[in-house]
Parts: sequence; C-alpha cells; structure tokens
Amino acid sequence: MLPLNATIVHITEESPSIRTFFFDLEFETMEPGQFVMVWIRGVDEVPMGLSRKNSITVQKVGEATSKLFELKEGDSFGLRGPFGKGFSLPSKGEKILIIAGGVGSAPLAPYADAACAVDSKVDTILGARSADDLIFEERFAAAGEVYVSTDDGSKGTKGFVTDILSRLDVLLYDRIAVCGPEIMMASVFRLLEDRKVLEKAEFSLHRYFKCGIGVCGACCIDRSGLRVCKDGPVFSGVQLLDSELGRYTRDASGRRVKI
Amino acid sequence: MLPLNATIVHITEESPSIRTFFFDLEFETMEPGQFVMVWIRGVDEVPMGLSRKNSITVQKVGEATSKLFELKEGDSFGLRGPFGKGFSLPSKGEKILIIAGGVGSAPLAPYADAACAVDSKVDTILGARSADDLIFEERFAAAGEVYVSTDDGSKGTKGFVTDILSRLDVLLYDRIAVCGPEIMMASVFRLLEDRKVLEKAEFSLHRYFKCGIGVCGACCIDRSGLRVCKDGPVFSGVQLLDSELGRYTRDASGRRVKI
Amino acid sequence: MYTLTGLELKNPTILAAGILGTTGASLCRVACEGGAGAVVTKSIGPMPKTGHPNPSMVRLECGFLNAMGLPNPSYPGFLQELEIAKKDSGVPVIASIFGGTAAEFTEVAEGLLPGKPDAFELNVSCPHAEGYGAAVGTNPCLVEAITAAVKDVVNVPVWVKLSPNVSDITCIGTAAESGGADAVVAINTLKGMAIDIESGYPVLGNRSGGLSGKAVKPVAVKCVYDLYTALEIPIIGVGGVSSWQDAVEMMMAGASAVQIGSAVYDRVDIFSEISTGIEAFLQRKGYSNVKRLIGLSHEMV
Amino acid sequence: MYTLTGLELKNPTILAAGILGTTGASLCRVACEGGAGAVVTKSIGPMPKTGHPNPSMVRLECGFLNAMGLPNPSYPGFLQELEIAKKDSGVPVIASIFGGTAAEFTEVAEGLLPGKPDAFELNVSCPHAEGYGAAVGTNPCLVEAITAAVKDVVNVPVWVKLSPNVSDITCIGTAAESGGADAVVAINTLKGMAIDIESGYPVLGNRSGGLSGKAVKPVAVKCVYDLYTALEIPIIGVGGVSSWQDAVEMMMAGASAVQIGSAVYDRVDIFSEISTGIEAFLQRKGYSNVKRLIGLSHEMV
Ligand SMILES: Cc1cc2nc3c(=O)[nH]c(=O)nc-3n(C[C@H](O)[C@H](O)[C@H](O)COP(=O)(O)OP(=O)(O)OC[C@H]3O[C@@H](n4cnc5c(N)ncnc54)[C@H](O)[C@@H]3O)c2cc1C
Ligand SMILES: Cc1cc2nc3c(=O)[nH]c(=O)nc-3n(C[C@H](O)[C@H](O)[C@H](O)COP(=O)(O)OP(=O)(O)OC[C@H]3O[C@@H](n4cnc5c(N)ncnc54)[C@H](O)[C@@H]3O)c2cc1C
Ligand SMILES: Cc1cc2nc3c(=O)[nH]c(=O)nc-3n(C[C@H](O)[C@H](O)[C@H](O)COP(=O)(O)O)c2cc1C
Ligand SMILES: Cc1cc2nc3c(=O)[nH]c(=O)nc-3n(C[C@H](O)[C@H](O)[C@H](O)COP(=O)(O)O)c2cc1C
Ligand code: FES
Ligand code: FES
Repeated sequence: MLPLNATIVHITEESPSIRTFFFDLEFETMEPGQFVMVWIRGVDEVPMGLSRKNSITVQKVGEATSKLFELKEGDSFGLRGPFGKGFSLPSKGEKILIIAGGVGSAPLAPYADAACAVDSKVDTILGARSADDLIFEERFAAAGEVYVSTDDGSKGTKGFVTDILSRLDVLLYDRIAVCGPEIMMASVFRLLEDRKVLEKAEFSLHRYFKCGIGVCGACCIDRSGLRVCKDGPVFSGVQLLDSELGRYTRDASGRRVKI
Repeated sequence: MLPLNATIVHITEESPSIRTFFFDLEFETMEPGQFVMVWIRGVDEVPMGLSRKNSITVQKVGEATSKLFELKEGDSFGLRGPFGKGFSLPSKGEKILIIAGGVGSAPLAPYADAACAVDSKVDTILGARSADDLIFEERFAAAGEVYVSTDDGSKGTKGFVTDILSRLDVLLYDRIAVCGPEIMMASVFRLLEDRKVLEKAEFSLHRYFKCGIGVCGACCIDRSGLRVCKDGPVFSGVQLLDSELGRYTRDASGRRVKI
Repeated sequence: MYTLTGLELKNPTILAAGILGTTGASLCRVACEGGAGAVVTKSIGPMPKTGHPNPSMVRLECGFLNAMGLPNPSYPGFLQELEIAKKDSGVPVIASIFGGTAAEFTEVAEGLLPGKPDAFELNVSCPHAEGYGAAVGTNPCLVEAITAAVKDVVNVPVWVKLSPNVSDITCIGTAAESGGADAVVAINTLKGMAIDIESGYPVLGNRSGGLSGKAVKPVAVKCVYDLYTALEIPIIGVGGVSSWQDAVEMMMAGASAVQIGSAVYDRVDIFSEISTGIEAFLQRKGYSNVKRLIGLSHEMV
Repeated sequence: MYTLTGLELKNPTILAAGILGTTGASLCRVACEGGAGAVVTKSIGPMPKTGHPNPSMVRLECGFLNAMGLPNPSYPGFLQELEIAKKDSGVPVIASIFGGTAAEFTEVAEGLLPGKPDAFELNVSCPHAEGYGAAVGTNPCLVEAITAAVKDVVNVPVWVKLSPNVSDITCIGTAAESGGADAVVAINTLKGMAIDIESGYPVLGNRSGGLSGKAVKPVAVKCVYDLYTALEIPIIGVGGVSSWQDAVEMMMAGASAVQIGSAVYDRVDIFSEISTGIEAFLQRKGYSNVKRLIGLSHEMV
C-alpha cells in the first residue's frame, strides 16, 4: 500500500515534549501495540504506535519528530499501516498489569481502553522523568489503579517503575504488558524472569525500521532473527529469552550499537 | 489468465470433418454462445464456441484444426475463456427459433439445452451440405421440432435454411438465434429484416481473432466498431444494421476481404 | 480544451497505439463512446503483415503480455480507415508508423498524408522490429535520423515513441528531440515472457513479447520523470494507466498527457472515467487547470 | 541434494540479496525455519552506509518498490554476522558484495574471506551505485574486469548479479562469463518510481528505486531465457518468484535455481512451500529430478 493521506484534525499537548496528533483516518482493525509508518514528506518516515485508532502520540527527539511538531491542524502527513503484531487482548475478567515508561504509554493506553471494555481489571505502573512527562494517566486511571513513579519524585514514587514493580505481587496478574525505554524494559524483563512470569509478559520493542513490512531485515533481533516490524513489535517474554534486549541494538547501517 | 491445461477425455466423430473434443475442465459459468481460445501448442491458438461446458466441436479447415484432429484421448491443449457475450437466455415458456448452419450448431446446441431446461419451446432449422454433415440433430430434437435442410437434398429439404425460414411465421417466436456460415447469416439477416423482427434475433459472428480479449482491435466490425471477441460474438440484429455482415471481413493483417 | 504540440485536445487521455486501432470505426468508437481526447492508430508499415501466430496476447496476474508482430494492412490498405477516423471521430487522429529504415518511415508517412493525420507517432520502439538486429529504438543515431527524415516530409507534429528496454531512455529521448520531434511518448512495452509449465511451451506464439498494464506503471513513471528532466519537448506518458490516480501520477512525473492501452480491457469508456476523475481532482485541489499537474513532483523536494 | 557451482543445495530455493540478510540470526532463521536451500547476505561494501532516508520500501498494487541505498555496516562490521550464519544456518551462505571499482570489490571480498562464505555474489547491478554515473553493471568491460579481479583473490565460486536495466542483458552476462564467473544471477530490480498524488512527492526517500515482486516476473523470465541461450554457465533466476509454479517457470526458462526476495512478505517459509511444490510437480510429471526442468522451454518448438 502507498501511504494514505492523513490530515491533522486536532493536536493535543500531552507534555512539554509529547504531542498527540489526531487525524482524519480511522484504523478500525487496529490492535493496541500495532504501529504505523508516519511519512513526513520530504524528510523521513518513522514508526509510531497508534495511541488510538485515529491518533499517534509523538515525542520530539530528532529531525522527523521536530518537523512533525511544526505541523498544524489542517496539515497532513502520509500513513502506512497498521503493521505488526499488537498485545494479546485480555479476556473478560482477566487481571492485567501495564508497565509504561515515558512515551511507551502511547501504545499501552489503547490496550488499557480495550481491557477496560471487556471488564478486565487493569493496574498500571506509569513512569516518567517528572510529573510533567506523565502521559495518558487519566486513560489508565479509567481502567483501574495507577501507580506513578517519576525519576525526580515530582509525582508518585521517586525512582523507576521497577521500584514499584518489585513491591507488587506479579503472580496476581494474568497478563503483563510492557513498553518504555529499552533500559527500563530490560530491568522489568530481568525482574519478571526472576519471578518466573515471563510467559505471561509482553514487551513492545523498538528497533531501526527501514521497510516496516518484514522484507528488508533491518529490524531483526538476536538470537531469534525475529523481525520487530512484522513478528513484533510486541513479543512475549519467552521469545525474548537469550535476546539482545537491553544489550545492543543496530543502527541504520546494521552495525551493532551498545545500549 | 494463462491458458489452462485441458486434457482430452473423449473424442466423438460428429461428421466426416467435425469432431467433438471433451476435456477434463468444466466451465461452469459458460453461457451458450461464449467461446474459448484453443491453443494447439507450437501451432496456433484459435477461437471455438463451447458446445458444452466441457467440450468444443471442431470442423477441420486448416492448420490448427488439422493438428487438433491429430490429438488423441489423453493429449492436451491450452484453453482460455470462456470469453465474450453469449445468446440471451430465454425465459420460461418463451418460443425460440434456432437457425444453425454447419458447425454453427456447436454454440447453438447448448442454447437449445438451456432453453429446454427452462421449458421454452424450441424449433430448430438445421442446415448442412449433406446428411452426413448435420450435427447435434438429437440435441435439437430433444428441445423441440427440427427442420432439416441440406444443400444436396440427402436429408430434409433440398436447399438452404432460408428456404425453410421463409415458410415459417417468424412472428410466432420470442427469440431467434442464428449461427452458421456468413453467407447464410447474411441471407437470414435480410429475411428477418424484411419481416421486421431483427430486434428479437441474435447472430453469432466470426472474425479473425488475435487477442480474443477485447484489446487489440483485430476483430472490430464496421460501422459500429464493436469487437466481435468482447462485445460479441453474439450480437442482436439491431446492432448489425448497416454493418459489414455478409459484405466483407478482415484478414490477419487487418485488410478488408470480400465475402 | 488544451493544446499539445499544436493539437487541440478536449481532455488529456489518448488511445495508445495498437489498441483498438485496426479500423476507422473502432477509433471513432473509442473517441465518441470512450471519451478519448485523441486517438492513435495501430502502427502501420510499408508492407502488409499478418503478425505473429497466436497466442498473441494473454492477461497475467499483473498486466498483459503481447506479441502481435505489428500486423497491419500497410499504408495503402490503411488509408481508408484513417479517413473514416478523421471524418467521424471528432478528435485528433495520430498515425502510428514503423519501418526498418528512415526511408521506410518516410515512405509510410508520405503514403498516409492523403488521410490527413493530425500528427505522426514514430514507433521506433517495437521489440520485434526487423532490420537492425535489436530494435531501431535502442540506437540514438538511428532515432535521430528517422525523426529528422519524417519531419522533413510532413508538416504536422511528429511524436516519437520510446522503448524502456534501454540502459538510458533519456539518451534516446534526447536523440528524438535533436531530430526535431515535437513530443516523445514513453513507454512502449517491456520485454517479457511467460511459460506454460504444463507443457514447457512459451505461451506467446512469438515465444516472447512485451509487458504492459499495471505491472509496468512504476517503470513508465520513472521514465517519464527522467525524460522531463532531460528534454524541453512535451512527454506523453503511457504504461499501466488504468485510473485517474494513475493519470495524475504520470502527469506529476512530467507527462503533458497520458495514453491508455491495456486498460481498455476493463472498459472502453475508461477515457471519460479518467478525464472526469482528473477534473474532480483539480477542483478538489483548487488547481486552475491540468497544466498545473505537469511535472509537479519535480518541485516537491 | 544437487550441486550448483560446486555448492551442495538441499533444494533450489535461495534467499535473495538484501532480503532478511542484515544479521546472521536472520539468515539462519530463513534457512532453518524458512527452508531455503541457500542464503545470500545483504550486499556489503567497503564503507559503512546508512542508506537512503525512508520510505525505503513500499508495497504497490503489483509488486514492491525499494530504494534502501545499500545500507551496510561494511565488511569489518559484517564479519561477525557472516560467521553466525555460517555456523548455524546449515546451508551454503553466499556473501553479496558491491563496490564502485574492481579494487573496492576485491577489498570487500578479501575482507569477508575470514568469514568463509561459500561463494560470492557480485552486485554490479544496483541502480544506486556511485562512481560511474550509471550503475557499474551497464558496462560490460567493467563487469568483466570486476569479475576477473574477484576471481583472482578468492577460491570459492563467484556469481554475478545482473541488472535488467540494459538494452541487452546477454551482453553483460557474456562479460561476466568471460571474466570467469561461475554463475550469473538475474535479475536485480527494474528502475521504477511512484508518486504520492496528494502531495506530489515521490514516495521513496530516494525519489526513485527498484521494482520487484510479481510485476517483474515476466521480465525476469525473459532475461533468464535469453541468458540461457547465450551462456554456458548456470543462471540463477530471481524476480517475482512467489509460488512453486513461478519457480518451475523460471527453471524451464533456463534457471538452475531460483532466488526469492519480496515474497518473504507473505511468509518466511515460502522456501519450503516452493521446494515441496516443485517436488510434487516432478513426481506428477514423472521427472527424475529438478535438472530435467532446466531450460526445458528451449526444447519446445
Ligand atoms: C514500533 C515502534 C513504535 C514506536 N512508537 C512511538 C510512539 O508511539 N511515539 C514516539 O514518540 N516514538 C515512537 N517510536 C520511536 C520513534 O520511531 C522515533 O522516536 C522516531 O523515529 C525518531 O525520529 P527522528 O527523525 O525525530 O529522530 P532521529 O534524529 O532520526 O533519531 C533519533 C532516534 O530515533 C530512532 N529512529 C529514527 N528513525 C527511526 C526509524 N526509521 N525506525 C525506528 N527508530 C528510528 C532511532 O533510535 C534514533 O536513534 C516507535 C518506534 C518503534 C520502532
Ligand atoms: C467466436 C468464434 C467461434 C468459433 N467457433 C467455432 C466452432 O465451435 N467450431 C469450429 O469448427 N470453428 C469455430 N470457429 C472458427 C474457427 O476459429 C476456425 O475454423 C479456425 O480458426 C481455423 O483455424 P485453422 O488453423 O485450422 O485454419 P486456417 O488455415 O488458419 O484458416 C482457415 C480460416 O479459419 C479462420 N481462422 C483462422 N485463424 C483464426 C483466428 N485466430 N480467429 C478467427 N478465425 C480464424 C479464418 O477465417 C481462416 O480463413 C469459430 C470462430 C469464431 C470467431
Ligand atoms: C495488444 C497491444 C498492441 C500494441 N501495439 C502497438 C503498436 O502497434 N505500436 C506501438 O507503438 N505500441 C503498441 N503497443 C504498446 C502500447 O501502445 C503501450 O505503449 C503499452 O501497451 C503500454 O501501455 P498500457 O500499459 O496502457 O497498455 C501495443 C500494446 C498492446 C497491449
Ligand atoms: C528491500 C530489498 C533490498 C534489496 N537489496 C539488494 C541488495 O542489497 N543487493 C542485491 O543484489 N539485490 C538487492 N535486492 C534485489 C533482490 O535481491 C532481487 O534481485 C529483486 O528484489 C527481485 O526479486 P524479488 O522479486 O523476488 O524480490 C533487494 C530487493 C529488495 C526488495
Ligand atoms: S524494517 Fe524491514 S524487516 Fe523490519
Ligand atoms: S481479437 Fe483483439 S479485440 Fe477482438
């Protein structure tokens, strides 16, 4: 598919560096955790999780995201997707733990919405650098309990999501869904591995995407050789055993880069 | 579509120069009057009306048909189709007149079958050079009355189908379906035009086919510019008013050739 | 109405050469019922040719393969068809011609002049042309010479139809321009082939042929884009156009008009459908006219 | 098991260059889970390259367009991946390499030799290669020189991958053969382009790129057919193979094996699916082995 034309209908300032862009397309079949390739014409095309069936939530980090931040309502960008494998949807009544760090909340908020819609009980550990950087707290709160951690202690527990996680009884949950900076996910992974609950945990990974459709191989992870763009971005904890998670990633040339 | 592989399962000798080849494919959607392109590999590909959903009935006239006559049961040829527009199917209880000359019976026999199946009353004028060359007489007879004419008088009326046609009250029929040598069809056309019943008559035309799928233009007729392979081969009498029918045809180079 | 090499077109969709162009009546039908803004005849040569044995065209999963082998009744035989097309089509009629040498091209062009074609299209790109081993159209010197020779003997616009089966199409396009071409037409079919695996026989009577239809559109768009950068004269885009979106894409790449061939398979009135679609697009985008689209993608950087 | 330029292949399906070939683990997955008879790495060059900006690949109605821009970590960076592939894939691993000059090609080949690739594939056909204006692969002298230079420094088979973007692919194939190539691989992608009509921007970050997938199969079959007539060395067919029927067609045209690229989009185990399909076809037809198919269409006249 060629990129669809998405016109921005509304922009929400979620935090100083994070904005949600609502567009005039609805990806009705979207599974929470799936992503779209966002084409900022003349600049670059980058992957973004869908934060709703008609929105992406973007942190400004570099060239493409900065250009995106220059766009106004009525402007447009290209969209291909939704692509990849999302989080496994909960069944009615299951107990869910969501662990979201920073902009990692973007693909997890629709997961909380979906879980809530089937009457799952959802607890969320929401981490960010500071109170200002917390996003989608209300959406998670609408689905259940929210435990907040901030690096600077400006809200909730001072410290990391793992500080909260280590105090919870993870055995109580049927599913655990994780997305955030890789360092955070690696700590969570080790903790859940120790507690022997990896088989019920899912992690949404980030790697450098070129094709985004599972052909080029740029996003493959060691040692499984699985493609983050097509076999993921959401992987079960078991799939990530003995993987590169938290150790290295690859840059656009395919060179390994330490994390 | 590429040619399908059709294996000959049975061959019937219909007359000294006409054989029916049954093959192992069934064109379930076939409308009587539609044709297939028959590919005798290494030789040529020629159009043939479907005489059943799984047979063609071929008169040996030149290179391709002679090669076809060399094939035995178990041999195969290529088939593309069914293509084109067939005869309009009758409604229950309608009265049909079929006028078939020589191998022109081939696409008309399934029409008689179809008409019979919806309880139409079918009269057939069946013409051929001699008694030996009459084909599908039983199939037409199963559907209703058959009036036979032969050029040499070896069976039925001595003369042409028009000799019988001129004696019938064509106003009695709801539909008239015609296929045979062009000279014959032209005479029938003139007669039906005189009787002012062209709008209920349909004629199946032959022109030189190249693509067979309505793109190249080799088979277009004057003055309408209609394509025999796609807009036909079956045309209503009205479509053929002021046409080249019976006057000229075009050879493979596109040159006009008198009939 | 807009002007293309001096011809007045009511819309930028043109029937491609070799498609429904055997008879004058068929050309009229494409113009009147089909809605084409202009029509190109089948390619006419110096001698009658029956073409290759069938199968001469098959539909593939993506696109079409054909090897007609330039069947044509030669220019004396085609004159009457040209006259009918001129009389009744109501649109510009472009005579497509071919030959093995410049002399054959001029012979055919002069032979058709009495039919008063509105322009000539030189088919130097047929992969099956004889005379010079490979097709005439892979040799820039020959293309320039042939174009110049035809320009010399006719006083109507001359378009040159280019083959994509070359290392660098702009080099052939430049040769046509140097020879005095009023426009280039890109592209003719890509060399291609299909084999019947049940028997091992190549499917086409001529064994191999030319690929057209949806499969070749990205190739055609690229050729048009490159030609737009290299040439001053207009480019007519052809190859896989089967929707108004395709036509707009081709024009944004640099085409002043599009030709439509294989897509008549779907429906003869594809021309009116596409030109209506283009009009609606122009309206929605607020573009004053179709010229705004031509080469637009070159500005988007 | 059968032998191709001295390599033992358990089946005639090979992963094409630039597809799932960035990491050793990915190559192993294609061999083990996917069932490929051999795997080709992504093309490796002398210097690290990040490639073109995205979009670098899009799916079209027919086929795919890509302009990756040869991203690669250079040969020192790739050695560890090659070693993993060699250790764990269990199939021959062919190193695809590129450069702008013969010296660069030999530098890369020698640099990868410690990884013990089973063969080298010379990518002289990338439309985006720098150094010589057009791609290296359109110049027969360069192709011959590069092939000979690499043959000189390695003692494993050398395959040369050909571009279809030339007037006559047999001329480049012959040059590769003269240079000592053990096989040629045909075809790389066709030059192509797509434009986003909403904005006028070319869709690919590099503006234009290469067409692959179903759209190019007839072109690839024709190239393989022509090369089979012209060359003595084996031909490996690639371009649009996505079913066992396509693979059989390619082999009947003259391919000794097929490579599969874009079709991994559908499923990674396309290799086992196709090789199972070929086996079943051989059985049904009573052919003793796959070699019976190679070039069969040339005998059907
Ligand atoms: C599956 C997936 C989902 C994502 N979802 C979100 C989201 O919902 N919200 C959000 O803000 N960010 C998300 N990201 C990260 C986002 O893609 C990057 O922040 C963005 O690409 C940065 O682009 P840039 O040009 O602004 O930065 P650059 O200056 O180009 O690079 C900054 C960093 O961004 C990353 N990046 C750049 N290009 C790519 C690429 N093509 N593919 C992957 N990473 C790239 C690299 O790690 C790079 O080091 C997601 C990434 C992935 C893989
Ligand atoms: C729609 C249609 C349906 C037909 N149905 C039947 C049928 O059911 N049974 C039957 O016996 N015949 C049928 N024909 C006629 C049949 O196609 C020709 O008899 C056959 O093509 C002769 O081929 P040949 O190589 O044996 O003869 P040739 O020696 O090649 O030519 C003899 C004559 O056959 C005709 N012919 C040859 N090639 C073609 C072609 N590509 N397209 C059209 N006509 C051609 C020409 O009139 C030619 O003069 C049909 C023709 C058409 C157009
Ligand atoms: C059946 C057929 C016949 C053709 N005959 C000619 C021809 O005589 N002269 C010519 O210049 N091009 C000929 N072409 C090429 C078309 O004019 C056109 O360039 C090509 O098909 C690509 O356009 P399309 O994809 O719209 O079909 C022919 C194409 C087809 C399919
Ligand atoms: C995403 C992508 C990347 C490619 N990279 C390379 C490459 O690095 N080297 C190369 O020789 N060919 C490369 N190719 C070309 C393929 O190897 C193959 O020749 C072409 O895609 C046609 O085969 P297909 O239709 O099966 O994809 C690439 C193709 C694609 C789609
Ligand atoms: S980005 Fe190409 S395979 Fe994932
Ligand atoms: S045979 Fe080509 S249009 Fe009828």
